[in-house]
Amino acid sequence: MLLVPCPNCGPRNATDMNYRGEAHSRPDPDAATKEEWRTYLYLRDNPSGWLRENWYCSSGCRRHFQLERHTLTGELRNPPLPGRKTAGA
Amino acid sequence: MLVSWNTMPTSIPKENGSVADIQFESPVIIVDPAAACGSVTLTDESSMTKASVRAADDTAAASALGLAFGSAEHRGDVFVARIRPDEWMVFGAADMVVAMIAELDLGGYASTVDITHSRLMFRVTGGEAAKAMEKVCSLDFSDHMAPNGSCAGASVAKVGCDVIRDDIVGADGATIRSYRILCDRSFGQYLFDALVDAKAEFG
Amino acid sequence: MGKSSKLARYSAAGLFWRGIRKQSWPRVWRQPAMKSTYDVVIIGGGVHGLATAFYLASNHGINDVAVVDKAYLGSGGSGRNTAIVRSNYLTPEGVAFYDRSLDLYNSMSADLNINVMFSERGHLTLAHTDSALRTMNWRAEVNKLQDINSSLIAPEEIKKLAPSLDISTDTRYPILGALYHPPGGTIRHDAVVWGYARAADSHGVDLHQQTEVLDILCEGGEGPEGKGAGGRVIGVRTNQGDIHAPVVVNCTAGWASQLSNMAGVRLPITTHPLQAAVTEPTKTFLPTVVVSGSLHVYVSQTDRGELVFGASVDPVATYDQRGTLQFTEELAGHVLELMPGLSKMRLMRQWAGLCDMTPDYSPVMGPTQVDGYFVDVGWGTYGFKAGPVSGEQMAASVANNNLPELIAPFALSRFTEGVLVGEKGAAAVGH
Amino acid sequence: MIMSNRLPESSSEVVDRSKPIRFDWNGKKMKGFEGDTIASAILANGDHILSRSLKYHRPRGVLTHDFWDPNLMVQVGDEPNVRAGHRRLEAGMKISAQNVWPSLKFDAKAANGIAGRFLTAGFYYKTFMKPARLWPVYEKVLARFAPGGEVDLNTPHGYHDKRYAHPDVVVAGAGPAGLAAAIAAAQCGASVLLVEHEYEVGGHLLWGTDDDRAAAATLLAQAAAAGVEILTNSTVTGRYEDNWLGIAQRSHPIAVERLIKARAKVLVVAAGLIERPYVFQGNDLPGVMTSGAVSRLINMYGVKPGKCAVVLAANESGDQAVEDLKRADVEVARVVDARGSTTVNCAKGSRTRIKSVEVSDGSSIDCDLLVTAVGWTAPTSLLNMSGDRPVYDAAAARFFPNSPPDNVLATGGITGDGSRDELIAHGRATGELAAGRANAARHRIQAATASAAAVAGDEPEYPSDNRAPLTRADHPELHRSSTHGLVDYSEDISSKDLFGAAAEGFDSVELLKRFTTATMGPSQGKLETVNTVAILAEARAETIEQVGTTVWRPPYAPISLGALGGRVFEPVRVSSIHPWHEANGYTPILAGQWVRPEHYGDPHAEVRNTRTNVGITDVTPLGKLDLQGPDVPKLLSQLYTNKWMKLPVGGVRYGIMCAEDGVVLDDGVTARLGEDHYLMTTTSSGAGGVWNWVENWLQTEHPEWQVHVTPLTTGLTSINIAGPNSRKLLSRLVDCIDLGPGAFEYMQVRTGTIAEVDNCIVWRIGFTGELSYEIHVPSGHGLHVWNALLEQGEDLGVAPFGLEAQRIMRLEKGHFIVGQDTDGLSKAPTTGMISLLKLDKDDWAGKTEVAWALEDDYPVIVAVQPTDPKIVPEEACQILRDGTREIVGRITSSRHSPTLERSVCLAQVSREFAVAGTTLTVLLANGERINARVMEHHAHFDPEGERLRG
Repeated sequence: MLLVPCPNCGPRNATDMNYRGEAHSRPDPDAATKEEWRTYLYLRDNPSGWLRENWYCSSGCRRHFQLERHTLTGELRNPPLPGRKTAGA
Repeated sequence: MLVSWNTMPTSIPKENGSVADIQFESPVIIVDPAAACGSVTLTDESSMTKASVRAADDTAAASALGLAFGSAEHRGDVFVARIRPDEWMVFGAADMVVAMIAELDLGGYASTVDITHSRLMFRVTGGEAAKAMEKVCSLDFSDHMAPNGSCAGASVAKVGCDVIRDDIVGADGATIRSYRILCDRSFGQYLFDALVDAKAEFG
Repeated sequence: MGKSSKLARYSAAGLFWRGIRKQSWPRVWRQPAMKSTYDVVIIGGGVHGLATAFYLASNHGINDVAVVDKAYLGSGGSGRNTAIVRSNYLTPEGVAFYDRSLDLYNSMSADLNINVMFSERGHLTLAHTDSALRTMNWRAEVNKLQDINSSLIAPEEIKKLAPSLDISTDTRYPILGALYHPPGGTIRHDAVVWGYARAADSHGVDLHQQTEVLDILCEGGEGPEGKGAGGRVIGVRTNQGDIHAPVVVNCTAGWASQLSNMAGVRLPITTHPLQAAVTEPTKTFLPTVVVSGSLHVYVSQTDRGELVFGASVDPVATYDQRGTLQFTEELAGHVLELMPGLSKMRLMRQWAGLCDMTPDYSPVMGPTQVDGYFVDVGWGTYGFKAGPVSGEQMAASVANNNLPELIAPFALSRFTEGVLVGEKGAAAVGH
Repeated sequence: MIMSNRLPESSSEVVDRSKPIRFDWNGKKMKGFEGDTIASAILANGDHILSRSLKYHRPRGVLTHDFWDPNLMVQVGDEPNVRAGHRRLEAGMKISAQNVWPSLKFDAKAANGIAGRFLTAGFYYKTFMKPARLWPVYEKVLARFAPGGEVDLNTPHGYHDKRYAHPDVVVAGAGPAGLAAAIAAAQCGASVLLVEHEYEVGGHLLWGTDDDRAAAATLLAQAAAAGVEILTNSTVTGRYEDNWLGIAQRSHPIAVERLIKARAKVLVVAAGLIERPYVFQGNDLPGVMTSGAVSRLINMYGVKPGKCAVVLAANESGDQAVEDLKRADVEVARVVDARGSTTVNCAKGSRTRIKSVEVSDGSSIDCDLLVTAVGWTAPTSLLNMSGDRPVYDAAAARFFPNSPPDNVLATGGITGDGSRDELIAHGRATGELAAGRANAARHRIQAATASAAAVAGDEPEYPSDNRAPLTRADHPELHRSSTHGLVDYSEDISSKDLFGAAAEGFDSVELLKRFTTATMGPSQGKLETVNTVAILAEARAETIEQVGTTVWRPPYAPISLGALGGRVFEPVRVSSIHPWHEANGYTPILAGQWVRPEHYGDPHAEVRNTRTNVGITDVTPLGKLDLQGPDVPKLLSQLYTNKWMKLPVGGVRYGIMCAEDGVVLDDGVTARLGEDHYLMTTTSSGAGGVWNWVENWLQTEHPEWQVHVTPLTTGLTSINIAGPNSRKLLSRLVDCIDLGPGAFEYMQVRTGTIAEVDNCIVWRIGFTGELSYEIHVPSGHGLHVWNALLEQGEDLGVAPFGLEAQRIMRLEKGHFIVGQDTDGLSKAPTTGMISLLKLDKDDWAGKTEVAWALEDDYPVIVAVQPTDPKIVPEEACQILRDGTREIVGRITSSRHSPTLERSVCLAQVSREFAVAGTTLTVLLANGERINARVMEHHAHFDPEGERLRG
C-alpha cells in the first residue's frame, strides 16, 4: 500500500485518497481546436519514470495536491504541492 | 435552532417562536445494549447539536476559532475541532452552540451549516479503545501520533468519518481513553454494529 | 503450413517414439544472430507481436521479420493474464472482431500443431443489480443479432452451471441473473505464445529475446530528431545494436506509451497494473468461467485444480508489477461473497501485469502519423482474447499499408475525430 | 493400539504425554499427544505413507517434516491441503490422504508411473490436438488427476478478523537471531512485533542441544520482559510498498484466522534457512528425509523415523542427525561424508519404502532410511518483495541478500553462518539498528502529520549500517548426483524433464518454469527453486550466477481466503424513515449502498392512488449539496449547461451536467435559498461523484471563487408528496408557508416549519407529473413528519409509494434517468433538451464537445409506444432498420402504465428515426419483431403539464 504524503495531513494510505491522474493543463475552451481539445481530453505522456500527478485527499483534509512520483520505483521527489491549478508547473 | 434558512423573503414569520418538544430520532437501534457496554463502551451522542464553520485563513471567524489543523479542545461548554484546514466543528448543548456561532463574525469568506442531522456521533471509550479502533481504521492511534485533543478525517469500516480523541475522566479521577466518531447519518446503524463487533473481543 | 514440414511435428505418436528411443525434441525456435536490416521489426514478443509476425510470413509472404523483446517471449501480459476468451461484447464492431479471434483460437491447436488446451467451458457474467441485468440484456440482444451464442439466464440455471455460487436473495450482492456465453472459455496462454513463436520461426522470422528497444529512429518528422507527424520510421536502436527497418510495429501493451513517445506519437493510454492470483490446487468443482463486474472479480478453475482469479485494474497508474495486499483482500472478500464455501482455500501466488488502458475500452490499431510506424496497443484487460485476430489484421495492415475494415473502428485518429467506440457505453452504465 | 514408533519420553520433546489425543487417519482410529504434528502422530502409529504424487501417483512419506514438505498435504475434515508436518494435532481430527483413488495403499492411477517415459514435462502441449472434438474428453480425464484436497462447498465462513498495526519494528522469524533482534529493538524503546511461523519460538534451537533449548527459553523470557508482542503460528505473508506488511495470525483466540496489516517502520527478516533436498534416482522414496526432518521427529516429537539409516552429510546438521539417530536407537549403517568426494548415487526401494542406497564409491548399503544434509536455501521471499535481488555465493552454496532498502534489514542464517552466540550477537546489532532507524522514521512521520503530538528536538540521525557481518561458511555445492531424480515433488518434475525442456529451447529460468511447471506448486518453490536453477545451469553448462533465479512472489506462505476476506465491510445506508418501511411490509431493493423500498405490495395500485389521491415517497438518497458564498452562480454556470446568474431567491432551476467530453454526468434541480445560499440536488447514485466534481473545479480551476460546499444528503430527509390532494395534505402541516397558487408556483422553493419541525425546505417540483411538493426535513425528525403526513392525510387517501411506482410515473411523464436512458457515450444533445444547451454562455464543462456534437449526428431519446399496448418490450431490446439486422437504437426504459393502461417506453434512436410518428421495428427478446411509434412529446401522460402546474 502506497503511503501518500498529503501536504496537510501527512503520510496516509493511498486508499484514503482519490487518484486523479497525470497533471495537464486545460486549454481555453473557446479558442481550442478540436485537436487541441481532444489532446487535452485523451492523450497522455504516461511515462515509465517521473510523473507529476494530481491527488485528492478524500478521507482526510479534502484538498487537492500534486505529487512527483516515479511510476516504476514508486519513489517520490520534491515536497507535495497543495494543488491550486491542475496544470503541470 | 442553530442555523436557519431565514433569508427567504416569502417565508411567513412564525407566530409562535417556540419549538415544540419533538424528540431527536437517532437512527441507531441498540439491539443488544449489553454488547455496547463492557471494558470498551460504545455510546450514541448523535443528538448533540453540531455545527460546521467554514472560514478562510484571513477571516475573523478563523482567528476567533483558532486551533491548529488536526487539533481539538473543550472551550467552555462547547467542544471545538479543526477537522480540516478550513473547517471547524462545534458541538455541545443547543443553546451553547447557538450562542457561540452567534458571536462569530462571519464576514469575508466564511459560512456555517447545521450538521446536527447530517452527522451522527458515537463515542468509543475504554482502556482498549485504541485496539478496537485499529480493527476498523488504518490511522495510527498511538499516543504520539494521535494524542488527546487530536482529530482527523479517516475511513472507519469503509465509511468516511471524522475521528477525534477526547479522553474522559472516570469516576475515580483517572483519565480514560475515548474517541468520538462522526459519520453520515445514513450509515449510522451499519457503523454502530461494526463498532460493536470490533470491540467485542475486548469485552 | 508452408515450411512447417520442417517442424518436428507434435503428436501422440511422436511422444511415444521419442519415449521409446529416449530421443529429445529439437529446439522450439532458433537462436538467430541479429541482422542489421529487416523489412519489419516488431517490438514485443507476446501473443500480439508473435501472431503479427506469423501472419505476415504465412499470409503475406513477408518473412524478413524480427521480433524483439526486452525479456523472454511471453514475459509481459501474455504470460500474466487469466487466459479467458469470449466474444460476447457490446458493440457490433467489438463482437465481429472478437468472434474472429475465437474462430482462430478454435482451430489453433491444429493450425499451429500445438495443444493450446482451449477449454470451451462456458462463460457466466453475473448481474447483481437491475441496471447490471439491463446491461447484460443489452449485450445479449446485440450478440443475438451477430449470431453469437449468448443469453440471459436465471439464478436456478446459474446454480446448475456453477454449484459453488450462492444464489440466495438475502446477500449483499444477490445474483439476479447472468449472461451465459457457452463458447467462452480458457486457453493455456503460454502455449499460444510458444505456438506462434515456433510457427513464426519455422517461417523464417527471427526471434530476439533479451533485446530491448532504446529508441525508435525516424526522419523527416516535425518533432526533434525527425520524429513525429509527417516523418517516417527508419529503424530501432536496441541494447544489442541498431536495426534498420522501414516498418516498425509497436506491440508492447503496458509499455506502449513509453515506446510510442520514442517515435513522437503520443497515445491515449495510461498504464495500470492488473492483478491476478491463484489458489492451491483442489479437486475441481467449478466447471465454468464466472465473472462479476460489480464485484470486480473473475474466476476459473484450471484442470490442475487451481482457482485463477483476476480483478479490475488498480486505480493508480504505475509500471510496478509487484502486486498489492489490498488486491488479495478485496478479491477474497468478493469471492467469498459469491462462493461462501471457499473460506478454507488458500491463495498461493499473486502477480500483476501492465495494462494499456484507453478512454473507450478499445484498442488502438493500424498506421499512425509517422509513416511505417504501426501500433497495436491499447489492449487494456482484453489483449489476450484478441491476440490471433490482432495478429492477422495487423499483418494485413502492415502488408497493405492500410487499415483493414475489421479494425477500422480502432484507428488512432478516432480520438481527434471524437468517434469513440461504444464499449465504453456498457462500462459506464449500471452503477 | 500400538504406538510402534514412539521413542521413550525425553526432556527435549514438545509433545505432552500426559495429554493423549484421539484422531482418525483414513478411517483408522489412532492416538497421539498434545504437541504432535499430524505427521508425527501418524508416523508414531506406524504408518509412513502420507500421500501420492501428482502425475505418477507414487507413494510419498515424510521429506522435510515442516510447512514446506510437499508430501505431507492432507485433508482434515472440510479443510484441504493441510500441512501435516506443521499443523498441530487436535482431538477428533478426521484426517485423510489426498490425491488417491481408490485408496492410499492401492492407487489405480499409479499406472501412470509406467508411462512416465512418455509423460515428459509439457507432454500435453504435444498431443491431443486432433481430433479437436476429443480434447474436451481428454480434458475431463486430466482434471480427474488434479492434485489437492476436496473443497466442501458447505464450509461455514467462520469468524475471520483483521486489524491494522503501526509497529516500529516487525521481526519475521523467531530463531535466535530474530529473538535477539526483537529484544534489542524493544530494549531501545521501539514497539516490536515478532512473528513466528511455527508454534514455538526458538527456530533450530528447538531441535538442538539442551543448551540450545535453554538459550531459547531465556530469549523468550527476555522478549516478554522487554515488551515484545509475540505472535506464534503466524506468518509475515508479504512485504508491499512502503513496508506495508501482511501478517496471517493463525493463533488468535477468537478468530479462525486474522490478517494484520502492519505499516512497519523497519522490517527485520530473520527467516532462517530451509534445508534443500538432493536430486538422485529414488529421492522420492518414502524413507528419504532431510536431516532437519529427522532431528525434529526425534527430538521434538519422540518419533523414531526408521530402523537402519544411511546419512549423507555435507554439514553439521547431518552430523547432528547422526547423533540424534544413535540416541534414538536407530542403526546408522553408513555416514557418507559429502565434504569429501563421496556422495549418494541413487536409492532403490520397494513400492513403499527405500531398501538400499548406492554410494559413489560403488558400495550398496541396505537401509530403510536415507538422511540427506546437502545444503540450504535462503528463503529470501520478503527481501525479493522489497526489491532486493539476492546474489549467489558459490563458496557457501547459497543465495545471500544483496541490497535491500534501508527499512528492511536481514539477520540470522539468511545472511550468514555462526554459532548460537554469533547469531544472537548479529540479531542484537540488527535490532539496535532497526530501533535507531525506526526512531528516525517515527520522528519524521510525526513531524509531518498534522494531528500528531508535537515532536521534541531535531530529527534523529538515520543510523548507518555498521554491523559486523556473519561469516559465510564454505559448503560444497550439492544439487544432483550422477543420476536423475525429482526436483519438484509437488509437480513430479525430474531433473531429466528439466534437461529435456532446456534442450528444446525453454532455457531461461522463467520459460523453464512455465513449460515444466517446476516450482509452481503449493511449496511455492521453497524446496525446488535452487535445485531447478542449478540443474538448468548444468544443462546450459553455466554457473548458477549466470542463470539467475526466479522472482519469489507473495504470499510467503499460502494464506486462506477467509483470512484475506476477513470481516466484510460493506456499508449500507438507510434513511430516517427506514424503520417505518421495515414495519410496513416493504420490499427492499439495493440501490448502490442504499436500501430503499421498491414497493409495499402493489406498485400499480401505488401509482393509481397517487394519480387519484395523494402518495408520499421517501427520496432521501437524492444527493444534496449546501452551497454558500458569493460565487455560487459562477460555479453553477460552470457546471450546468444552462444559465444561473439570474435565479431569484426562492427560485428553482433544473440543470444538466456534462463531463469535459460532453457526456451527460448528472442532472437535478438547484434552489436559491438566500442571497449567497443555494441547495443543489443530484441523482442518488451521482451524489458522491458530483461532490468530488464540484470540489475539483473549485480547488483546481477556480480557486479564486468563494464557495463552501457541504454535503447534506442524509441530513435532510426528503419526502415527495404527489397527487391531486398533495396541496391539501401539506397545508394541514405547515403554518408559515403560503401554499396558495400564485403565492407558491411550480419551480419555487420555500422554507418553514412542517409538523412543528423547524428548518424544513419545501420545493414545488415534480418527477411524477402530478401537483407535488418535495419536502426536506432535518433527519432527526424525518420519521415524525412522515408519520404526521400519513396521519393527517388519512381522509385524503394518502398512501406511500415505492421506487417502482416512482419509476413508472416518471416514465409516464417521459423523464429520462442519467445512466439508464443515457450511457457512457451519450452527450448532452441526446437528452433532447437542446434549449438547455446554452452555447452563448461563457465556458462551461463540456461546452466545446456539445457544440461540436450538435453539428453532427447523435442518437436522441424519444418516447415510444408499441402498437400493441399489451406488449412491454424488455429494456435493452434493439431497434432495427426495418427488414434488416442493422441496429438503429434500443429501448432504454419500458413499463406497463397503469394510468394509460398500455405499455410506454423511452428509447435511444439515431436522429433519422427520432421524428414523431415514425414507426420503429423493435426486436423482442423472444425474437419477435414488433412495431412501435415515436411520440411527439417525451411525456406519455399529460404532455402539457397541466396537473403539474395546477
